[in-house]
Amino acid sequence: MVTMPILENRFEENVVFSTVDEMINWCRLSSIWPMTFGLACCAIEMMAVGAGQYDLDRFGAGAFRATPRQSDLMIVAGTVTYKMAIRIKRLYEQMPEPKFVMALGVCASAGGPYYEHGYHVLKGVDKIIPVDIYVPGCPPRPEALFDGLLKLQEKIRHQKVLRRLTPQEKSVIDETTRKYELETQKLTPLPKEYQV
Amino acid sequence: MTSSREFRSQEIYVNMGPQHPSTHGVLRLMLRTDGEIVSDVAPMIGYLHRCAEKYGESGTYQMMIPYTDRMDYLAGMNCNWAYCLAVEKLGNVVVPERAEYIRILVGELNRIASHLIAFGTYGLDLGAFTPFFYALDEREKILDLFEMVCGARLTYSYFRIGGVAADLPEGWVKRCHEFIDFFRKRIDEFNELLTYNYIFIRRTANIGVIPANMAVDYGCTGPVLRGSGMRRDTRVDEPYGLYPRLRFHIPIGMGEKGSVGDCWDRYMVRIREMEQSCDIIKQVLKSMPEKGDVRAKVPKAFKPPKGEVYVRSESSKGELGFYLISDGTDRPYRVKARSPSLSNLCVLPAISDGMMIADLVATLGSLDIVMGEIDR
Amino acid sequence: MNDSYGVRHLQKHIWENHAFSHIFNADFLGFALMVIAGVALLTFVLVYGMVAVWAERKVAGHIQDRLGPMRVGWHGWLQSLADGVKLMLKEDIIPTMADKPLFILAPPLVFLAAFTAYAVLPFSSRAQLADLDIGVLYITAVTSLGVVGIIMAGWASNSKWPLYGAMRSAALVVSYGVPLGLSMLPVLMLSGSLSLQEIVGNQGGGILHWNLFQALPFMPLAFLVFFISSLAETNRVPFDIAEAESELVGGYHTEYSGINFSLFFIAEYSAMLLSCGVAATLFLGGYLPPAFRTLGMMGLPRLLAWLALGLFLLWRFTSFWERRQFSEALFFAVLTLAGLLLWRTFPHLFWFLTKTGVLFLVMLWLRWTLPRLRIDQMMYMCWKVLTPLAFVNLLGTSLWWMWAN
Amino acid sequence: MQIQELFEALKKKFGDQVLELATPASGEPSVTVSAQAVQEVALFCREDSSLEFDQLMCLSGVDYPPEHLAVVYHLHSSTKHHRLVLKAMVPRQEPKLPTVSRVWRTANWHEREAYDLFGIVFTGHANLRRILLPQDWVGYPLRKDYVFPTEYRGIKCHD
Repeated sequence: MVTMPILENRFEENVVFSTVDEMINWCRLSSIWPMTFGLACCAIEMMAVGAGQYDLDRFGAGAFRATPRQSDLMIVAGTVTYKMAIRIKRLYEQMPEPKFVMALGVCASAGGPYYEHGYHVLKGVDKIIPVDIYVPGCPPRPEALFDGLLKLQEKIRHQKVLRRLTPQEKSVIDETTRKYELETQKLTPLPKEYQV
Repeated sequence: MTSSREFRSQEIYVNMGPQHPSTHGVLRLMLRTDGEIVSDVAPMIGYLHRCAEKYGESGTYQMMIPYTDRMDYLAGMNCNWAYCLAVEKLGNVVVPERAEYIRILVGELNRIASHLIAFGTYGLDLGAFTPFFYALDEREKILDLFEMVCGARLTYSYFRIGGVAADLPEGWVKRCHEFIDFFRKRIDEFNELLTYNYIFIRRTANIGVIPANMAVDYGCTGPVLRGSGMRRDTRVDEPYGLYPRLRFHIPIGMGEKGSVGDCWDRYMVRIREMEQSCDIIKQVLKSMPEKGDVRAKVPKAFKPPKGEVYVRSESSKGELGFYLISDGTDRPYRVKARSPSLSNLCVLPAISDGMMIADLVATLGSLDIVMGEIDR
Repeated sequence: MNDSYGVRHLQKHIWENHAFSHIFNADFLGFALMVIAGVALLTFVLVYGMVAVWAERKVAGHIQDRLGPMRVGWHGWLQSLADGVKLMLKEDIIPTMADKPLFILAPPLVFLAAFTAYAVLPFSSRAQLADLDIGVLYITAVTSLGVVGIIMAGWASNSKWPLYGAMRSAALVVSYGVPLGLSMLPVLMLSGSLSLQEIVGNQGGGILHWNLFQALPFMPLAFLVFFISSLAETNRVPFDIAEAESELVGGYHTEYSGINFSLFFIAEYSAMLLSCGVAATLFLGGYLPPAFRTLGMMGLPRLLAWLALGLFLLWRFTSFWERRQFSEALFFAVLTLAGLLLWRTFPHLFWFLTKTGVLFLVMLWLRWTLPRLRIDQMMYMCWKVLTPLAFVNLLGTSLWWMWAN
Repeated sequence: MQIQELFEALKKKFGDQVLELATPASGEPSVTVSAQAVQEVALFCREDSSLEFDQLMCLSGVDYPPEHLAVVYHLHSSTKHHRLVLKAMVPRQEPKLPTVSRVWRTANWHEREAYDLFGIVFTGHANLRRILLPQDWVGYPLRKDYVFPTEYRGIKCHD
């Protein structure tokens, strides 16, 4: 994360910094703004979650932002195709840190029902961007999305913002970053003659 | 005198989508704009191409049904129905009477659910947020009814070749009655909130006019064609199921607030269709046999004779057709879905010349497209 | 030589006759007091902005048959705090191709334009940072600076949607400034002053003396024009085309993230409160109570007795306490007590905030009910409906004034 | 009009270009026409006062390996209420036939789709590019001998 380069992960574990971290994490988990970004069937369930019966806003996560610059959570709701994958990668890169990704439904998690013969379907969005939470279902029920959101909140609650990371945590983060940076290099841009 | 050419400012290309709040999914529109005026629109589709036709050829006839759900994910029942109709015609399967009635029930309920989404998101496109929430509240009640019959909220797979998966559960008919009675009054509330709002009328009347002959030429069907004043409905023109037994009215656009075929007409056709669907459901609930088979006996390895068939049905978006070729085995040789949204969308470049960006959004919303169905 | 002398002379002239000159000429204590007051005002605006965002979300929720924020504190009342801290700690992205200085400068400018105008807003007869003789002019001048910031934001983002948003906003604010100014003129005519204190002072004596109810039917019309125009000035529905989400993604702040975006956010809400406050000051009697000789004169014991009676009736005839949790009851109690305290100690502030709040709620109500207008329709409305109406209104008011005097 | 009458009407007008009337065991009968004559036949079907096929309901490509690709047109007349299935076979090596997108505008996107998924080239089409798949996609996926890609622009397609 690069939000606070001077302060981030530089402090010893003690009462003061644990408390500060706890407060920061509490603010972050209480206000997860998702991006208005629907791909397929799951997007309709996402809309249903936003609406009155389920009301995502209760968790402070109802402020759907249309632009990636202002959102914290990217809910990949639906099947990711190769044509779309490049755009998703770019959208992810446009989001500011700290950012989280939820793969909603089996299509986004692993290709789902389109795994076998889906020549144009990406077999899981985690091939191009790191995913924090996988929500199973085709499409997942709204309750499942809530469960995913609560799990994500739990994940944020235990993050270390100012405190120093242990070597294991550091290595996990480094490895993920390296993996997806490599993937980025591999993604070749669309040939010039096909660009509109 | 200076010609208007000298005043022309620089035209810019704007990329609208695939991630844009008002493109209803992953549609991408390339706009050439001169200030606020749109001079050219090029829709680009395929961001949700999920190879459904390949799946049709790769599995047995039954295995395609779940994939039809995911084509038009707002009206899964209607897609199931269209596919099953095609297979049944190919294999000469006769569907029991009660099953036909149940099919009409769930099909019409799903039409209402789909139109509710169209209504709600149209409000969002025009900047009114609250209708969306009201519409989705009502839709949840329909989804509850669907959950009772098949356990799913969105992708039902309730239809089987030769009938439906299961009979209606106990108490379903009563709840359906209650919902319909409640919903009829609710439509009036929707009208008060959005339909007859002055700003709404100003934003939709005389915008995006599709003349009737153009609509036919571009293959528009469903509410888009009816909004242009053509009284076309596959349920009446080429009746399937038990529709001939039912009495209902086909609403068309009449140019009440502007000219025939504008956004308001298309929108209003959907609102009136919801009322008609309510009437149909009431009739069906009244005349449906109490008991009976809901599924014809169809072998597991269903092998229709060689041949091919194109069957169309009226989905909530328009004419949904399935072209099936059988080579005598238990797998279809070719499955082609003719999706109404594809044809409805392809009219957009023709009518959007000289519009403002806000009008383009309004027009796109009034076409009510579903990307899952366009890209398949 | 001659030239530079002239300039220096001019500077000296401005220095001596400047509206703020008494601040700079005053002793250091006075200056420090001014700074403290400014900081207090800033705090007030920020806190108010948070409360307003929370209120917006709750009101929206309840209008839409849902609850709104519920989990962060009681009924989500800490929601805005969480949002604010989160936005502050988020990465602040400046696009590579953006015009960096303008991009960074724009959000503070927009916020400043909304905030600076508070200097002359009379919260009470004494709680006012500076009682300028040209208060109304000052407000109109300063708030219209905001559009510069918006254009800067749209241009500097070097992206097409923000540019559209900025251009729309510019067209909007420039046009609607005309009916806004014209609808203020009748008030000035009745008060005979540009000072906001004097305008309020002229409305004393109860609800019937408010400007809104003078010169019927002209003043209500002026209020209507003013309110509609101020909706447009603050980019609220049905005039929110500058950030129309379904058309322009996010409008001029599409490319902004983190704290810069939150500045835009706060600026929007403080501009809203400002225009509500100005409307209350100009038309609704400002900080003056609606009636003098009723509740205001009631003694504290009698007041408490009435309150106790009311609570008893609530408890007796409704299931108020059963339905509510203890924390909710506490919240209501604290709110009531705070309101009471405010009323008893600073009645002016209480009435000012109440009137402003009611107008603010109307703005929210409109936002969650109406669709959005198109830009040409808004231009039509501005130039062909509101501006002529304001002119006719001005004429009518002046005729009325001549007849009355 | 019944299919037999339609077939005869077409036969009378176009002679050898109209090849056969196929009536399968189940489903609909279809009229096969030669690929080169598709455009004229389509125009005749649309314009002739006794036919008036104003709607092209569906246009689909079909693969018949090893030799043929077919294009199937489903026509419907909204005034006369009759329908017709036209078929045109093209060789798999050089799948070319004239476009009907000027006869019915709706054919525009359907033909692009057939080109995208089957590789059938519609000569005279104004904008024959891939519509569903990305422009740099290799192969025509709905052909029966299509080999799935292993990698697309650096993304592995299967684990």
